[in-house]
Amino acid sequence: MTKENLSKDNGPKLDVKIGGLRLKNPVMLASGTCGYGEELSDLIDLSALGGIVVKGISLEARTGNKPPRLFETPCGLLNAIGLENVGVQSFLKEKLPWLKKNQVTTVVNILGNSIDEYEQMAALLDGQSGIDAIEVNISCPNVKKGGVLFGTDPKAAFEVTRAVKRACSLPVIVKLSPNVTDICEIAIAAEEAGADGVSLINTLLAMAIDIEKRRPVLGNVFGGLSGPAIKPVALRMVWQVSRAVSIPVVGIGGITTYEDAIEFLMAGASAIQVGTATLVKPAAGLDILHGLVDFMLQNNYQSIGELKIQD
Amino acid sequence: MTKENLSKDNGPKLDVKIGGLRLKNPVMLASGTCGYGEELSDLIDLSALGGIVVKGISLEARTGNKPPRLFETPCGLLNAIGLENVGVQSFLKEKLPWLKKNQVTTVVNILGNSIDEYEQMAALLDGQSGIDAIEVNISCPNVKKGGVLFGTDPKAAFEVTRAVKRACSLPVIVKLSPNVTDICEIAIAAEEAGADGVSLINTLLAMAIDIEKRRPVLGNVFGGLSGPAIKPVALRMVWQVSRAVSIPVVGIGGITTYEDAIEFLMAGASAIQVGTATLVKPAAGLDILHGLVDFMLQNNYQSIGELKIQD
Amino acid sequence: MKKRHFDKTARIIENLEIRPNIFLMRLACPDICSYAQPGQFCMVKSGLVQGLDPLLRRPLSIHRCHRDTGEMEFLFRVVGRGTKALSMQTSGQEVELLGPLGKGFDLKPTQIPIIVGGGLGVAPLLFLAETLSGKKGVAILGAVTKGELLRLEPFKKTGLEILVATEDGSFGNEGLVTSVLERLLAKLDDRAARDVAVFACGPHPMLRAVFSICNGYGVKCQVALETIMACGSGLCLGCAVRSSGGYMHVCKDGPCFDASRLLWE
Amino acid sequence: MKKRHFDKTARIIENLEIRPNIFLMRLACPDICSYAQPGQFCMVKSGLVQGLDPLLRRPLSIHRCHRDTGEMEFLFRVVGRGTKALSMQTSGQEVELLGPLGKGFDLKPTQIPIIVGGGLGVAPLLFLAETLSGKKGVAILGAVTKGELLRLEPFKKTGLEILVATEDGSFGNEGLVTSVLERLLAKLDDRAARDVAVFACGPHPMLRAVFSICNGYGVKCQVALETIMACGSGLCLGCAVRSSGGYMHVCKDGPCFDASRLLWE
Ligand SMILES: Cc1cc2nc3c(=O)[nH]c(=O)nc-3n(C[C@H](O)[C@H](O)[C@H](O)COP(=O)(O)OP(=O)(O)OC[C@H]3O[C@@H](n4cnc5c(N)ncnc54)[C@H](O)[C@@H]3O)c2cc1C
Ligand SMILES: Cc1cc2nc3c(=O)[nH]c(=O)nc-3n(C[C@H](O)[C@H](O)[C@H](O)COP(=O)(O)OP(=O)(O)OC[C@H]3O[C@@H](n4cnc5c(N)ncnc54)[C@H](O)[C@@H]3O)c2cc1C
Ligand SMILES: Cc1cc2nc3c(=O)[nH]c(=O)nc-3n(C[C@H](O)[C@H](O)[C@H](O)COP(=O)(O)O)c2cc1C
Ligand SMILES: Cc1cc2nc3c(=O)[nH]c(=O)nc-3n(C[C@H](O)[C@H](O)[C@H](O)COP(=O)(O)O)c2cc1C
Ligand code: FES
Ligand code: FES
Repeated sequence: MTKENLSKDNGPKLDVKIGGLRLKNPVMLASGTCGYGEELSDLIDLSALGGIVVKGISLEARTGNKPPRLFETPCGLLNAIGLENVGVQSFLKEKLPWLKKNQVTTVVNILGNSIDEYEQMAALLDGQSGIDAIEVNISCPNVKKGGVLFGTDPKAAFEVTRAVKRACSLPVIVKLSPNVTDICEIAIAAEEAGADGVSLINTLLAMAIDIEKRRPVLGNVFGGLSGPAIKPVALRMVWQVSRAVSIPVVGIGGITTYEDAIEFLMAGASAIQVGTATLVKPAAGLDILHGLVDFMLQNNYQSIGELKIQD
Repeated sequence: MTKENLSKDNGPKLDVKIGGLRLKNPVMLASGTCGYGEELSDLIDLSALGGIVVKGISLEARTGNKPPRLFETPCGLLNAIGLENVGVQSFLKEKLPWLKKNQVTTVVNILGNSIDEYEQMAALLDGQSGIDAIEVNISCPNVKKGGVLFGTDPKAAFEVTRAVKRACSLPVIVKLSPNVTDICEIAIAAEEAGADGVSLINTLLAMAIDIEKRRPVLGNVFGGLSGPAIKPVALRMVWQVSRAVSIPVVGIGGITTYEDAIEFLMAGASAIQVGTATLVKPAAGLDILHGLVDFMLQNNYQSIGELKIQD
Repeated sequence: MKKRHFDKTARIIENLEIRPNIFLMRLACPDICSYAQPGQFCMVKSGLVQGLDPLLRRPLSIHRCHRDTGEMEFLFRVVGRGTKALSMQTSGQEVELLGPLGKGFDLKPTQIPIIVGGGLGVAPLLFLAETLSGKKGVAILGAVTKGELLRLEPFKKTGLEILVATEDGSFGNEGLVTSVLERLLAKLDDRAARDVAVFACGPHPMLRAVFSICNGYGVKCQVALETIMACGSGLCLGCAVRSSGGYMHVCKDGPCFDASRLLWE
Repeated sequence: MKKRHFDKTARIIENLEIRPNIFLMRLACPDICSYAQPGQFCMVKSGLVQGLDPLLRRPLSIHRCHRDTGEMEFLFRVVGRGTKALSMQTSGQEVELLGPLGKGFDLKPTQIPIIVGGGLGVAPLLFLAETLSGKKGVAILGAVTKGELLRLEPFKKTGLEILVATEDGSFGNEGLVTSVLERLLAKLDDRAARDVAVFACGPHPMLRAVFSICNGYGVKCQVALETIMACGSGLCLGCAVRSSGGYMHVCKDGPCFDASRLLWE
């Protein structure tokens, strides 16, 4: 049944727009939890999803942090991958062609340590066929500013966003860090700099200690917390940001079931991303999509936008 | 066995000092999760604990938020009690005598909407026999400053702390909000204003939505997230703050097992508070204390301070 | 009797699915049993739960209390993960129980009890009925349809007069328990009305209707309420309901309330 | 054969506690079984888990694969909440399985296999031994004491020569599997050394010792590694180990590695 519901004629309208980015439905996979897509192709049809956000890419390949990089916490996952990635050139040569051939709506997550690096990345990705949008990960240290994260300073967030926008004609989504006093302030800065949308949240800065070994569990000491544990915090931020900006908001954080996804869409998100849940169950995104459609049918919602709670 | 281990002569030394506050051991119960003590007396001997922090008290009684006030999230509890409390006068008359009679080390958690209110509270509590310390909850809106929380602004945190310190001679612990970009900055402000210690974390601002009713679950829309879900974030903050200030740090946030408590003590906390875990299991604090003692015996730790990881 | 409560691990004697998704769990817990009063509840956690989700214990009314054997019963519906885990348990396994908690029904002024239970609302009422057993009184039990009626047989054994209402008329009176109650109260004269005490448990709209009927006839009415709870024992102040005197806490001031003290928005 | 993997719900046929805290679980999963290679693993979640804690599936090696019946076996030790939940399951219940995952042992150049399993390290090695069954080769199995030796009988049936080492000498050779291996390799001439291939699984210090011995004798050595995993399928990049060519990922590039490519700090 759900297969049919997904077709255009009967059933609710699922498509959403984030600036110039058109998604056939609001369910995407989050950066860092779906590889470069191909890894999942054995189990799910990625082209049925709204899109995928590939693992964060930098100008040069990065080797990542020293292990251990993972630790499970109550209903959460702590990771310190350290942004290991193949670098933009390998991505374009080795990963993008597969995504294009398989008609996967592809958002490229980019990261850098200076405004200049972000700008170069954007320029390199611009005009590449097969790339539908850029997601700018601003939870990175600004090496020129003593390592303060771009995502914790509205001015830095503004500047990165503007640089990326100027360097390319792709739709640009700015991905916000939750480790701030006032996330709306950062979202507004991104909006003012011309972002087509904001996505949130990235992981919460966290840690764990191995009491037998008497040292932090992660090789990197600190890591990012994701998964169901953080969902209530993510939802609150999506609620706040949706009311603070007028560009579309993409909700991320602990989304595991279709009910979770609906909470984010009701809070004001135009689309959502599934992260950790895909690590646990590769088909999580598709299950969420099917559950969403069934819910909309049962409750007579005609389009995604209608889900939003108006206050 | 564990009963004996708690005795002074054999076994490790468990006592800790937070400024002038002496605790016989580092395990306390957190404010808002152990009532005014008496509610637990049927099940556990409170005087065996390091101490308890009573439900936050204001100058006048408060009725609290409209229900629903609670919601369970994955490994977490969302609450919006709204600081319901009997007010300082009733506390002194009706609650304190029981605590005193039962030799419970008592920390009074205070809250206010202006520096003036905090100051008055501190003056009223000063010199009352049976009160061992004050914990200043600064996760409250400063009504004179447009409702910005004291705990998110280092200057406001400094001023509240100084006012409370000046108004009383009791040891003062400042309880920090985790909803900030840089918690160390706030901790340092409290230290500079003369705090005897800082305790952290209070709850993470969060929410949940009832998708059938199409509205936030909590009557207050937003609530505070506590429980195991937030432990990795709390531990990270305790680690950071312990390295940023030289006054004692009290670790709070999701502590459920003795292993959790040891993680916080290793991260640098001098003492810990058990919150949500007591709601689930009234004896959680005592179980943690016993587990801690056994661990110290097995691993040859002589005192609480030795647990701390030196980097 | 002095009020006391316990935190105990209890062994399950039997856990039966008596209707689809409705379980009757019998277990041994002499301590709690010997202090329990009708209308009180326990905070319950399944021993099958290995991790920390579900985190909180779940409130369940004490359905029955065999003081001689120290056995207790719970009657519960599978709603979510907490009750699901309880439903998966079998005899010999353990549950954690905190109880008995809260204020039960006030039985002091009870001359002629009228018990009104809608659906699963019978959960706390069988213990009450068995305690009142021997008194002249009535129990009105309701369900959507005959097949969903719960615990008719044990109620019959209490000696109370049993009236049944089913919404589809498949058994007893057609309609709601409130209609049966209304007809019953309508027959009372003023003096009898003073001697009658209604005890009700069920969905909130039913309780509101029961109270409004009782109020109309000047009959005393107690209701057993449900709210979301964290501690069940007065620590968190999370289970607030509005009363004429400000917020009350269901786990401490209730779950059984004099209905006239509550605000029925 | 084309590499494929599946996400399946499988029914448990039998779950036996063969030693204290060590379980042998047999289940039906023809799809995974027909593609599995020795050394591969599955990400496993117990059907008993109702909530979201534990959150992740747990990696378990494929212990045995009966391709004719579509039945697979896992051999696991109860370590924490994930394996605890698996241990509580009984026949007829379900588990979720993602697999077969990773790169198994490379069997191409195998002339004379020497299998070295320490403790629970035998988990992936029985499948290997049964696949190599018929070849001339050796399996060295070790444990602390006789009572903790695992799976001796099925190893015997493979036709490989079986050598046993127990640390307390209660059975077979006294000492570690590495001593037995060392004595075995010492007897080889250079030509034989080229034909031998060692396959090892066990605690990390044991693997390091095995590699260093093999290295000394110029013998090829493959090891099956363990790291914490989240996805088990190359999505998260969390399972990194250091190799001479930078980080490799245990779930994708392994778990079976040519030991000479790893950095053995
Ligand atoms: C005093 C009291 C007595 C009760 N007695 C019974 C009984 O005898 N039999 C029975 O079947 N049910 C009873 N309930 C309701 C029962 O507690 C809930 O159905 C149960 O908590 C649902 O938990 P869950 O994990 O299965 O569902 P989930 O949906 O997973 O629960 C999520 C959260 O909501 C809470 N919750 C959900 N529904 C309710 C509810 N109706 N009342 C209170 N909390 C809820 C849970 O405690 C939990 O925190 C009683 C409730 C109260 C307050
Ligand atoms: C490729 C591979 C194959 C394995 N095969 C087997 C096997 O056949 N039999 C067996 O008994 N064990 C095997 N293990 C180890 C097994 O996965 C762990 O013992 C198990 O994950 C512990 O989970 P838990 O929930 O019981 O413990 P917990 O302590 O609750 O686990 C906490 C976290 O640590 C991880 N973890 C803890 N110990 C290990 C470990 N040694 N390896 C990997 N992750 C760990 C868990 O995945 C989890 O995220 C294998 C591991 C890997 C990587
Ligand atoms: C293993 C892992 C790797 C991640 N890598 C990236 C990344 O490269 N870039 C990025 O912007 N976010 C990254 N994230 C964050 C996720 O995209 C997502 O924002 C976060 O995990 C919260 O969503 P979740 O709770 O659904 O996982 C990563 C998360 C995980 C768990
Ligand atoms: C129901 C509830 C009420 C609380 N009330 C207060 C309060 O009055 N004052 C305060 O400073 N903190 C209050 N807190 C926060 C706790 O003291 C503690 O900081 C927080 O819950 C994190 O610890 P935990 O995860 O162990 O619960 C409350 C927490 C809960 C769950
Ligand atoms: S449930 Fe905690 S006070 Fe009632
Ligand atoms: S466990 Fe995720 S990549 Fe290996």
